[in-house]
Amino acid sequence: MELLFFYMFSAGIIGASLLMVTRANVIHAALLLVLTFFFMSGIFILAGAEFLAVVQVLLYAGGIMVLYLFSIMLMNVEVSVRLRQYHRQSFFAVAASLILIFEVWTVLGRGGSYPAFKGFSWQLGATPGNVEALGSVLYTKYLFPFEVASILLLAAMIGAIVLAKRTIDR
Amino acid sequence: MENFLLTLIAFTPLAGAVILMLFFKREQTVAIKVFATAVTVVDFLLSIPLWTRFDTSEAGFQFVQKVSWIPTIGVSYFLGVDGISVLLVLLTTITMIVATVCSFTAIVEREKEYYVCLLLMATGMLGTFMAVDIFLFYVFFEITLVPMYFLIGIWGGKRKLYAAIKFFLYTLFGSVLMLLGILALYFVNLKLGTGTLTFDLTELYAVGPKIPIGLQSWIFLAFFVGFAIKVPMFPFHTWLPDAHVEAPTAGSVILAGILLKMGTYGFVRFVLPLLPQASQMFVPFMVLLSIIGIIYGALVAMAQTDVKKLVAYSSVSHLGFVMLGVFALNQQGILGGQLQMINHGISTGALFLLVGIIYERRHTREISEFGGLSSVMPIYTTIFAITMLSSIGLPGLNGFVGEFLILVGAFKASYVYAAFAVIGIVLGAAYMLWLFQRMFFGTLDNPENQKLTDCTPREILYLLPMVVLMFWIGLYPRPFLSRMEASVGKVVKMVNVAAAPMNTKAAALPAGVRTQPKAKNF
Amino acid sequence: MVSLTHYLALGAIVFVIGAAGVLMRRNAIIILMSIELMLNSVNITLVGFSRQWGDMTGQVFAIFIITVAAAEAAVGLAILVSLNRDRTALNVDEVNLLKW
Amino acid sequence: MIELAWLIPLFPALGVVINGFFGTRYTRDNAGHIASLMAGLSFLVVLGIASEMIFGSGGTHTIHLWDWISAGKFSVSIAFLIDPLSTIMLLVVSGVGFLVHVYSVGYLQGDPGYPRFFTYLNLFMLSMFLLVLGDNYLLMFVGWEGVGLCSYLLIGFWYEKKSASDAGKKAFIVNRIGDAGFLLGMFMIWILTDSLTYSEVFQAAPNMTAAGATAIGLLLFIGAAGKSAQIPLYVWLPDAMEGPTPVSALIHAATMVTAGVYMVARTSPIYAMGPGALEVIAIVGAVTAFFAASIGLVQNDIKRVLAYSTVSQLGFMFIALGVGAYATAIFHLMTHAFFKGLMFLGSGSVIHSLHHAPVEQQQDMRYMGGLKSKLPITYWTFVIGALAIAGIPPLAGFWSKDEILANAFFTGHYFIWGLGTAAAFMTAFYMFRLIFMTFHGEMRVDHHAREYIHESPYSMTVPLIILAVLSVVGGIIPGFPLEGGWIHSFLAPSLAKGGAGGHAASEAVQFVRVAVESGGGHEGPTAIILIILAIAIAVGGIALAWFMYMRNPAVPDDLASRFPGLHRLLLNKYYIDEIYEACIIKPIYRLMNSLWSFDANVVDGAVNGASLVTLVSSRFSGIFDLKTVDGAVNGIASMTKFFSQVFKFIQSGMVQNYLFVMLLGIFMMLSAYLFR
Repeated sequence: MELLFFYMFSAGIIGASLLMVTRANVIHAALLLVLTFFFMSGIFILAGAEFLAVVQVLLYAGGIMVLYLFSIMLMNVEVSVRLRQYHRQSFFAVAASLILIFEVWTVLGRGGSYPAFKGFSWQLGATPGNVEALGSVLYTKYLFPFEVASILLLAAMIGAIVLAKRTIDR
Repeated sequence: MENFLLTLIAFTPLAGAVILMLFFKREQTVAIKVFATAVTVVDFLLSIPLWTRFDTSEAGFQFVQKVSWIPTIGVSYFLGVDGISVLLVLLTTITMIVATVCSFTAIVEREKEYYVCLLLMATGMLGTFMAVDIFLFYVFFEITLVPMYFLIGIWGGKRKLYAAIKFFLYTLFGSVLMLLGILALYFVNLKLGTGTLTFDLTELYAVGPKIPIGLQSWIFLAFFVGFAIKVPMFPFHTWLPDAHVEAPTAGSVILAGILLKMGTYGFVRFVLPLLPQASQMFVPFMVLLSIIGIIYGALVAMAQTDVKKLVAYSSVSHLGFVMLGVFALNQQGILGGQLQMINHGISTGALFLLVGIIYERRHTREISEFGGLSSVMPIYTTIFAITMLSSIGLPGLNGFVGEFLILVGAFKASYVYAAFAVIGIVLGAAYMLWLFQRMFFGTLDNPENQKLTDCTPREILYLLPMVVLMFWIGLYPRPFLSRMEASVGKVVKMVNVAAAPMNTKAAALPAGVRTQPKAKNF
Repeated sequence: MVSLTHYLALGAIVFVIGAAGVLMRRNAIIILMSIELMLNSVNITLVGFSRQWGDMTGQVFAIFIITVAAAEAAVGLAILVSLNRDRTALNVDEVNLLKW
Repeated sequence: MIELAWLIPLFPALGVVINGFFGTRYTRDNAGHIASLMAGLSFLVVLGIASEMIFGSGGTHTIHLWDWISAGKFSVSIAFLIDPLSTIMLLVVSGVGFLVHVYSVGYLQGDPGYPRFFTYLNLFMLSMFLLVLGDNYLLMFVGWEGVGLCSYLLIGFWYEKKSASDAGKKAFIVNRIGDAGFLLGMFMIWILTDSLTYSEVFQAAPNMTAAGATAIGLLLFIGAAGKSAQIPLYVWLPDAMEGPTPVSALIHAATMVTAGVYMVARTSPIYAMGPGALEVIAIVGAVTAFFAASIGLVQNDIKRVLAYSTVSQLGFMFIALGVGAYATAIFHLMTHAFFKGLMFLGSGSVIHSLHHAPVEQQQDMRYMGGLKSKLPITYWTFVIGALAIAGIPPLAGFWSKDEILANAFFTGHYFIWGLGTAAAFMTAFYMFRLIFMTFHGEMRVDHHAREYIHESPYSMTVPLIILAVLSVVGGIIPGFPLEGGWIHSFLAPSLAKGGAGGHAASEAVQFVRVAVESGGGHEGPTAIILIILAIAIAVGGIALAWFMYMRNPAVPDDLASRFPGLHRLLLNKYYIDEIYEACIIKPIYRLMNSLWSFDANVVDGAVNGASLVTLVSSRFSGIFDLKTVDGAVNGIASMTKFFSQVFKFIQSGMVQNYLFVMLLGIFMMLSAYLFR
């Protein structure tokens, strides 16, 4: 049962992302990316990371993609659609990706002795579940990186504003 | 037991040099000179307890100070003085005073750097004689090279650069080979000896005889080259005349008085006790070299036209005697060699001072320039005569006591050695008298010689201690000999140890220590 | 039972697709999106591992990656916007001031 | 009194210190008086000790001062030994020494180096006392070298004269060669007997091997030959005449040269064990006696004649030692000191009186003659000396020299006896030749110098008279009954018992003793013949000299013309000096210079060569470096430039290219991981 869902979601992800990469129209690509994110949150729920799934949807789909769409709006994208979409070296790129896939496949095929599967103690959706565990770990062991991440975001915001600001010459 | 006396003696000159560098301006020449002399005098006063409180019955090291310096490779700051080195330390402090005082008028430019170099020299030399840790010995051995290079290089004569570089490279080449020897010992000690990595001489003494003869002779050769260049022995002596001729007066006094002794001291302190079997094996070779040194040095000295070169070659001859005494490997020989080191320091030091005095007046060292000086400079002539007689070993003066003991030792080793060495005495008398005659007798024809002034009180002041020492050692050498007796006895016992273990594995295996076959690679 | 290999395989495939996207496309925005994709592929593997060992660290890092991705996207787009202002076609090829 | 023996060397030492330090400034002109005073005081102490020794108990006393050197088993101390032998030597040394001091006060009046001379003279007395008093070989060696040094200083006293300083240098070096032998002998002694003190050495002497004893004997004899001017090493004595005459008198006649004889006498117990050495000594002594006497025949310089006569008389002493008659040797040493010292001082006063003549004529007999009337005292004392040395019976020379020849004859050394007698004949001849040429005949002195000739002052003539008296008396009193005189009994305890020449000598001496017991002295039939023969030879010598130089002075010249070769040979001292010069000194110079050039360009050359090699290799490596290494570097540079052109296209500026390369990197790593 779980396997089925897993295969379903992963097929979704792969299909959407393949399409996203190949679409000439930027808006279609953006929407396809949002679709990928939805399938991904599915995978996360399967893996028992509910909080992450929700964050994926909220932040990625909601936040970042909205940002993309806005910026697409600001830039007159139509001009680039007519141009040659693919890069001269795209053939090499595809070839390299295929080789890489094949290589990863053999590595995983070879497998290896993973330690025994432990999985999580709590049930899906139970009250002392994923979120509580995540919260406790996040605010004790990883408190410092958490603060750094917030500062990083602040820096990114300021950076974005400075870059994108139109120079108002008095 | 903590005894800071030796460190105090060794590093007072260094402290003086640093103070000189920092707090004295270049123009205050008089203050510089007074301060430098004060430092050397203080150093000498510090070293007097070495003489008074020295326990003559004790053969081992006294006034020991041991602090671990680099524990990882087993290096310790280990100072100690025994019979062999106590007199050399005293000789160094006295010579330093004399050298400082005698260069007041000789050095006129860059006095500050000069006296700094001089004081650095003092620390280097004192350290070398006091170091019991071989690593520390090597460090001090190298330190002495640098200031002497500057002394010759900056304040020297015409060909000073050539001489300075030649001196530096030659001695450095030797000491590098010596370093090889030290390291070989260091690692052998790891395998055969105490199994711990240490440079401490007292521990290495135990491992010495156990080294197989094959390796021992290689180490001997390494040490031999290092010290033979310093002594200097026959084939390696050509740096000495150049270094002496070009060095300023104080420079050559220290060079002849102390630096040459490091070579012979090295043999007695390191080579003989540490490599007994190899020393026994190499005795004929070493004695041959020293006899050649004696006769060759004397003959070449006769052919010199430059006074300083003549005295330099005479040092080659005298030190040939010392080496003959050392390699007679018996109590009389080594004791004689040891005492002759002190005597040579005094008499040749005095000779160089005298040559310096005449050089300051006439600015030439060509013997043909002088003649009939005795009527113009009577005091100078008498002091020169006494020094000359002491250096050719006239009984009643210090040279004779040392030389006689050496010859007794050499004769006891084998009468052939002594027979040849005695020729050295005759030749010694010949070239010294010839020099004395050409300089002092004869008519006073050269006009410049007429207006020469006799010794000034200052010059007499720094010559007096030397003359007093000459008579004291000559007439009553008891206190000197008794101080050296015990330690030399220990060295003699160590050298005449049984035959070396053969090079085979079985023999090299002292009980219980598992060793691979003696591969040559380490 | 979904084993760890599945997650890893999925992550790898998504990563490669993203990389291919970055390499092939000339349109700067598409490249940025492909980068987002690559970052998400990393999230998948992290979650896979976190699931395997039952240790929350994987997920914590996933979150951090998301924050970084957000920051990166913001700055990336800001650059694009400022670039676009003085040049119309937003092709990566033309943007070669770095060329030696 | 004997305990005060250490005073003897102390006085001269005091003299040296006073004259040495204060000589030039304070005791300028009375330095001579101080020195003589010191010599006199020590002479008094010696007289005290001698009287105690001779009339008192005798025996041997040692006075220990302090330990000198001690190294392991080897230990030597400063100690004095008083025994009959050293007493006799002390008497001779201090007696003659004191007289010479008094004499030289007058002789050196007005010489600029006046105080310096007396410092050296006192230093000489000090070293001589040390030599004689020392109770061990090392202390004797100290005196030995000290005496050598003083002879160097005194011979080269007038150092302006190059010949004087050369002679001094020559004396010291030849002595030094002898000392080298002495040193080796001493080491041998120490090795065999583990001590250097006489008493211990002579106790251990009997168990010495013959070979060992002979070796020691020969080595010590080399030292003695050096000091007492025997054949190989005598060349320095004639040249030593450069020094002032009192020096020649004291050092080169009476004291120093006899040191060798004293040393051999002192080590008689060892020589007794090594007969071979004695044979050598006897032969060398005889040859030296004959050889030196022959040279003396033709010399014209008054002091050179006396010098060669000293060498030949020393030869006689060594004959006595060689044949084992140690006491006789010491006896001859004593008598010789008296009459030779007398003659030297006499010649000194002759030269002193001629100091107005041109310098080279002052000592040359050809420019003298007829001084008999002018210098009466000198003349008569000189004649007594000559008679004594010739060996005319009542005088000293006869007793000691005849005893030597008798001993030589009776111990079977006929050849030596023959040489000795010939030498005695020649001695008589050249002594009286000297007298006739200087004092008799017509005056050949330089004209304007003639009126200045006058008798020397009293301070010079009084010592002459004393010595003349001693020459007369000194022979009879100690040695009246030949071979049995007082001196033999006195010296017997400190000398080995005869024993020379091994078995032969001892029987002969026994035979003589028997002869003595049978009828007093040498009354044995052969002994009487010997005595008569000796007297005849002496008188014959004198007569021949009288005949050749008084009756018809032409004879010596035509003799010289008839044997020109022989005459020239003798005149030039058998060219010995020239031979030494050629075969020893010249090669040393050549060797010296060749070694110096060897050292300069070979050894130093090797070092400079090494620097040359480094120089050349540095230049070569410079070029090498420039061409190849630098070339390589430039090559690399150009290569990189080339490749950079090639790879330039990678820096396309397109971000994808870089990412693509990164992808390749990942791929490489993965494949590496896979196919590890």
